[in-house]
Amino acid sequence: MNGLELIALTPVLILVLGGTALLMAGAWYRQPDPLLAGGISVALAAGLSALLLTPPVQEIAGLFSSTPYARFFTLFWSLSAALMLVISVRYVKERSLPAGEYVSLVLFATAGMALLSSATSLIGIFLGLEAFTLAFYILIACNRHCDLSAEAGLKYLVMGAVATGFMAFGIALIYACSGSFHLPEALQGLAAAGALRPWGLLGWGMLLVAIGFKISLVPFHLWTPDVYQGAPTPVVSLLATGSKGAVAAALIGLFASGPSGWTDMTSLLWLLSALTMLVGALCALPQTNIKRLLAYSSVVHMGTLLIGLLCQTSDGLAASVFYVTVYCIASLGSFAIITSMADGTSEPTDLEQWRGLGYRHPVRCGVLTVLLLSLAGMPPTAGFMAKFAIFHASIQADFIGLALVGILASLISFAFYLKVIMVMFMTDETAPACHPGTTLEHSVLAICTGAVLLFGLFPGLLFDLIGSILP
Amino acid sequence: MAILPHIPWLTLLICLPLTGAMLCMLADERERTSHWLALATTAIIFVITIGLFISYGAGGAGWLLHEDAIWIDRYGIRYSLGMDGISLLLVLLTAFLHLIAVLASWPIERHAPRFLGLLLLLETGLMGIFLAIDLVLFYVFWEVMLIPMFLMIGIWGGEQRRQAALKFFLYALAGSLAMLVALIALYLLHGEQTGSYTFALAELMKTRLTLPQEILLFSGFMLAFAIKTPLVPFHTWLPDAHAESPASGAVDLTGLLLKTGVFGMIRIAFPLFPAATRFALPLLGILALTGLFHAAWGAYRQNDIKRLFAYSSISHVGLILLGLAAWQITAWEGSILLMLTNAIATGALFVLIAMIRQRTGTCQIDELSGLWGQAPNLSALFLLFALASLGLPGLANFAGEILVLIGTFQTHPVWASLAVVAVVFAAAYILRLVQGVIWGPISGTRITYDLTPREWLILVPMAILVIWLGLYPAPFLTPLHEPVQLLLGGSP
Amino acid sequence: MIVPFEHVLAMASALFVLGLTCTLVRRQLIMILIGVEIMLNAAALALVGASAFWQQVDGQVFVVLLMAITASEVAVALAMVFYLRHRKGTIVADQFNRMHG
Amino acid sequence: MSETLLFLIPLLPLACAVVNMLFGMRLPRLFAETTAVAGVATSTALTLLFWDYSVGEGTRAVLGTWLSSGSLDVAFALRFDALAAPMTLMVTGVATLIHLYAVGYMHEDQDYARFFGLLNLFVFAMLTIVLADNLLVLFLGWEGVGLCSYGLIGFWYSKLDNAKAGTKAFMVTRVGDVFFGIALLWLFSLTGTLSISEINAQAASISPGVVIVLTLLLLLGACGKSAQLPLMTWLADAMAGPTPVSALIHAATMVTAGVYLLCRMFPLISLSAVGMTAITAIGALTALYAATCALAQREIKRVLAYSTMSQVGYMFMAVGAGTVSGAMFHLLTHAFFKALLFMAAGCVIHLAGNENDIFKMGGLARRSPPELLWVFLAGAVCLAGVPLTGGFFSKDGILLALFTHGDPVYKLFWLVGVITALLTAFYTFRLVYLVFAGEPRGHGHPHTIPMQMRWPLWPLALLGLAGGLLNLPVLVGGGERLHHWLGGQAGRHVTASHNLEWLLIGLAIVIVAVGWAAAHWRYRVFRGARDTKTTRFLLDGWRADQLVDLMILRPFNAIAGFCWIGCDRTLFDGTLNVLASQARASGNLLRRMTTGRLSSYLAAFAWGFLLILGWVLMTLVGRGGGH
Repeated sequence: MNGLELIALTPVLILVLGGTALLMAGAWYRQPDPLLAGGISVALAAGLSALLLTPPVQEIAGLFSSTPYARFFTLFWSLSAALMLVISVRYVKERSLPAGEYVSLVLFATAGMALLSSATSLIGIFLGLEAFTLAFYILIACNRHCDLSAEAGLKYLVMGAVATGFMAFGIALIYACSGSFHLPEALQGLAAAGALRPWGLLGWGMLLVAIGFKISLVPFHLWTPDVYQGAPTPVVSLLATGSKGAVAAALIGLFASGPSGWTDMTSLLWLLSALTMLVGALCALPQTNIKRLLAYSSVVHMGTLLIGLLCQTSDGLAASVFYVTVYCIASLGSFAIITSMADGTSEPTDLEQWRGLGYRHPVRCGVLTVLLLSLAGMPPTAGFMAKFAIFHASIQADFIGLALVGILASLISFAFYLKVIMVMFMTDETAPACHPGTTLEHSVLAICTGAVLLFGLFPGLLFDLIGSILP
Repeated sequence: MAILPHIPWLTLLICLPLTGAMLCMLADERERTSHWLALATTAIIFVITIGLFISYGAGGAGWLLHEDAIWIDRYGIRYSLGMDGISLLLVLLTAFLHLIAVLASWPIERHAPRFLGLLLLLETGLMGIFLAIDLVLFYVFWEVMLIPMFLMIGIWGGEQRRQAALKFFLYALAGSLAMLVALIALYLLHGEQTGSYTFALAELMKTRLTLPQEILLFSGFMLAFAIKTPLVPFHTWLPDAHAESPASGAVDLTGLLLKTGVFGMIRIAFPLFPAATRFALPLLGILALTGLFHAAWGAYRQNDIKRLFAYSSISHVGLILLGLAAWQITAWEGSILLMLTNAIATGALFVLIAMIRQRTGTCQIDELSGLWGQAPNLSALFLLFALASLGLPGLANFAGEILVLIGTFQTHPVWASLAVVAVVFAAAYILRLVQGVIWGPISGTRITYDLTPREWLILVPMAILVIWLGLYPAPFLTPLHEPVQLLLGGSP
Repeated sequence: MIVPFEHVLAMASALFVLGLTCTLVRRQLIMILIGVEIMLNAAALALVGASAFWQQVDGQVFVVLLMAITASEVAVALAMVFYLRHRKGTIVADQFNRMHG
Repeated sequence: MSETLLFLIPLLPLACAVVNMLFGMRLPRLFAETTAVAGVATSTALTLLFWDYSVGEGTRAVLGTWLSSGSLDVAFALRFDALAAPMTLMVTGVATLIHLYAVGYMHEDQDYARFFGLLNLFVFAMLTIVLADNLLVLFLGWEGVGLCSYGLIGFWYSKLDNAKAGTKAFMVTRVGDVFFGIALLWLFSLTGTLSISEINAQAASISPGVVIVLTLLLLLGACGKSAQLPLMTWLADAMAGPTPVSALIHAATMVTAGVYLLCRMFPLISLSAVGMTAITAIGALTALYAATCALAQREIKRVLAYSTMSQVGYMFMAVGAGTVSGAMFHLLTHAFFKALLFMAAGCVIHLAGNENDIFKMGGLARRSPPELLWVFLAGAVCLAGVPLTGGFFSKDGILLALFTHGDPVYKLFWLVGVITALLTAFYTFRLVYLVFAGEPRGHGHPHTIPMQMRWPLWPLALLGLAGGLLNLPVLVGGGERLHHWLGGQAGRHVTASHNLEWLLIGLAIVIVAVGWAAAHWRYRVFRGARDTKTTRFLLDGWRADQLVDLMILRPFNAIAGFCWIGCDRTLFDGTLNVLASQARASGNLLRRMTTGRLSSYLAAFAWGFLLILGWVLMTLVGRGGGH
């Protein structure tokens, strides 16, 4: 590893070093505001450096890339983290969470996401994944006043650990079969392997299990609603966006670099995608807790994303990147709204608490409506263009059956998104008012809504960008 | 508009209501302001459409107005709008009915700014649908229109409003998602053949498809349009939506939303898939006839006046579709005219029903009686529009109906003859309604006042239109001649 | 290499399955975590074998990384177990089921 | 240009109607009444003024285009010709008198503007029928009269039965309109035009089979408006309306619209012998049916209503026998004497203190002003066909035409006509005796009859009695003026040997005498109401209403219920509900997977892994097999 590579790694270094510094500062200095402000600035700085600093090399230590694609996601996760920290400010204060640890763990997780999105080697994938998973183990359980938080932490921990086991063993088998951790070689090695090929395929299968856990594909999704419900809402906002998005980004990179062992398992992925969409949508229908509902909604979204990946065409991958981006923005915004309504002791999670809230908090509920509609895929929000792009790719690649399943799931999804809207606007005003939210929180909402509408009305902006960065 | 040739009128038609909607939403809690704002917006739009109608009312081949710009380059999606004689009339209708709807929603007290904002948003969507000639653009407007309607029914509706709104939304959505798939598939097929990937309607019409392909894609589009129209057996959402929606929502619903389905068939489904159309027309005709009778029968048993007119709308739509299925110029012009006339007559009726409801607190037939004795003016106008809806010669609907019937008889005498029978059915349910509501013993003294000046202002223009369209529909038929000829030119 | 590579892999797989079975059948958190450790060790074994097979050090490097990560994971996990025991007085995994459905 | 002024004839009443409807209630009562009467009276004057336009081929006037699309081009056009002119004059003239009468009749009613507005509107619509140049304009009037009839029958809407009677009238006539409508469509697609004269000109080129069907369709259309079998049930109930309405609409004008339509389309329908026979048969059957019903009626207006149906049946027979002039002749005389009878009946009801039931009247000869008895009697003798009255000549002409028709089956129709004449004489004199003779049986307090209700009766009485002069047969020295006036549109010229004619006249006299004698014998002295099965059967109009209810309304209602509840509610909504609840149920089932227990989550993990493992194996096996 030479100096040039370190320069290329600057954003991640900023995140990690900044995180460490804040962790230490937090040990002496327990005022949350400066710590969080520091965290936000570190995240923004990382984002800025990813945006402005042209890396001198394309690959770092054979583990990570620093292509525009990687930089895009580094920027994106840094910004997400910044936004997440912004909405955490009041939350951390009011619930007296340990600010230093909180901020540094978020920054570490972000670094992990950035690394994962830019991984070019199986080791890179493993490292990045573990980096943010470890951070999340703690973040999820960090609210020590809440039983549910602990329970969620436990569930995520145990499941995550098992998934790590699967991933490690899968990587070992792939390495055994191909003799390389570096993705292109590993993929080629699989194609060339003779007697060891079954082991290689098995390895890819185990990798799929681990990844299925991370992005919650059915049947590895069961932890999702529990963890989303129990974890502190700002953490969920990052968990739902960054952790899933980074894995998705890595997957997109993987699919872009050539046919993997999964190419042989197209029909399996087809099945997983269909199952994920349908089961997710159906399970979301009877939910009465908005966080669980959004958890299942994320399950559906990951199933839909898988369609784009399956196509393995450039259109499909571009669609997937678009989809991930848009999903993350809308999802972050939705959790941000819940956060902004939370006060020191409670937050409106049960739909009963949302009854008629559209009249007490018209702006935020209106924004939530827009974001939910984007998640549902309604024009003129970005969600529609995302869905359009995915279905376009799938029909183009002759996955018409899957597209139809997607349509069906989309239809069912509308039912539960509309349920939330109906609860907010179409019931009598019974729920008590929530916290009015701070200006900072409102600005996050404005950014998310603005982005969702901007990319809905002018998706060309994002599509052009994606077209230029896609590996 | 020869004087100001460079103004993008069509974009203006779409953007003005959108701007108005935003301003209304911003005027939160200032109800009067938002009312006047909405009124001003709709009035300006109406004036513009009148201007367009005067300028382009003579009709002509091709697009009378056309605007085009790149929107999403990656998929060859363009922001392209075009107006021909048919859309001219529908745009005019949209502008007029929204003006009426804004006036009719004056009594709405609860969250009026938001209601008006949604109403204007709906107008944007409708204008877009009638003007878009790029399929994705069309689809976007097609979907956009659902949300305000959903909210209007769900927030300002009656007892069962939530179920009705959800049913409406999901039903319509099911259709449009099918259309989305068909639309993308068509785009890809066209792209593979010609190498140019585009969603432009005119280009896609040149796609060469095999019959099975055509039928498959055609069914995708038709599902969306048939549900929205609604064609039996996809109609059951409408009575619920109607019964629950507020007055101006109902005006929009019956007057315009239903027309978008028919318009979609005329503008998109038929021209894109001529062979499949030829194949499907008999089926369409039979379904239309079934709907005509089925809905008339359904209407006969309703006790809720709104529900009754919902069924009556379905029945009328059956006649409209029958005219389309006849594939004959007179029938088509009649169908389009009937779209207009039915929108006005039924729209006025919904406004009147709201007025009755406002006064008596009910719109159940068996709870009402002898309205004439208490509010003769209101009753007289109710009777007028009911008679128009019944197809009395000299009033609006008759002009459309007779054209449809005469045209249909040229190609399908049996259909037309059966359709005439349905005329009695219309008389049956409407007279039953009038007998129950207008006539009969005066029930208490529940109504304390007749029409107010605002209500006169709403109803008189509509009454004049109903009579005008009945006696002198020529200005509204002229712009249709050429586009209809063009559309019929190709197949069957 | 004395032992055929397939045998190494088979051994590692057996170990992995054992570990997995342990996580599946045991209800005590500690035991589940031990199962996970066994799974990770199976991975390490396979990696070392593969490293030898391919005559590379990459595999061994990864094993070192794996050990580090395992260690940190165990640290977090044990802290968590301690915390949970403190809160709820039990470390039976299925007792933590307030959220479901 | 000046022929366009012809439009003033129908449009004046329309204008007055509009004025009355819009402003009637805001203006003094006198104004509304004056407007109404003046409008119609001016129309009458104009008709006389423009009379010359009707000579020969008549005059066509065009106001503007109505509908133009494709090959269809319909104009607002009217044709004032030999057939239309006398009809116009009759309609406007009788209407003027009835309007005057109505001013008196309605002087206590508060809702006068609506009444006069509708009445004027009716005159407009009726004139539209009469003057229409094409079928669509005719249809405009056709539906217009239906509407006005509807509004006026249910004029006293606060009694629901009245409103129901109006609805029934509208509905039944609309059933007839369906057939007329189909005929209209068919004629257009055959000839490419809707102009009546052009259709008639092209009639010969239409294939005979089609002509038969067209004739039957037109006949059914006419039946609806003219209350002929099988669409006759509405007329008796229509008597719920105010008496001037019954006189104008349900006696003199609207019910004869069907006859007029058939006369208009005569060149077409006369091409079909089958059709003509059918017309005659319908006429004959109705004439007989209605006469039998009239025998047992108790309400004075219902007696007259059934007699109207019966007389219109004669007119149908005349058309069927090929003599348009005979039909028009009877139409005109009937209009005079039936309007007279109704208006007189209105006075009678007034005198009897709003008592309708003739069994509760009696002795009115003494209580009433003498002139009332005389005018009533004048109408009655016309109706009964007492020699030398207008009714006698017109009816006799029809019977002669039937008798002399070539087809032997017409002899049967003639026989029916004769029997009907006998019954007519009987029930007419029964009515006279029950109302005027004997002792008063009712207890109603007599109202005074205003002037406006009295003197319009005289001109009508005169016209009725002397109506024969219009078309006096050659036999008694007349010139058959109406027949010659109609010229080419007059239909068959009925000729017979003088001996035969004398024979028939003799028979007619005998019939009237027998009828009178029987009534005299039976009702000179009232012997109480008889209530037997037969009388009840006849009173209910052969229970036609029950039949309709059983055969049509109930099935209709049942199907309607099926469509709504069976189809929409159960089938379509049911399917949707099942889908929705299935989705919810499967959602509930699937969410049970999320048990909350880690062990089951891990188990799911393992199952997923097994699934993938199985897939890998299958892939490998499949690959191996492939090699």
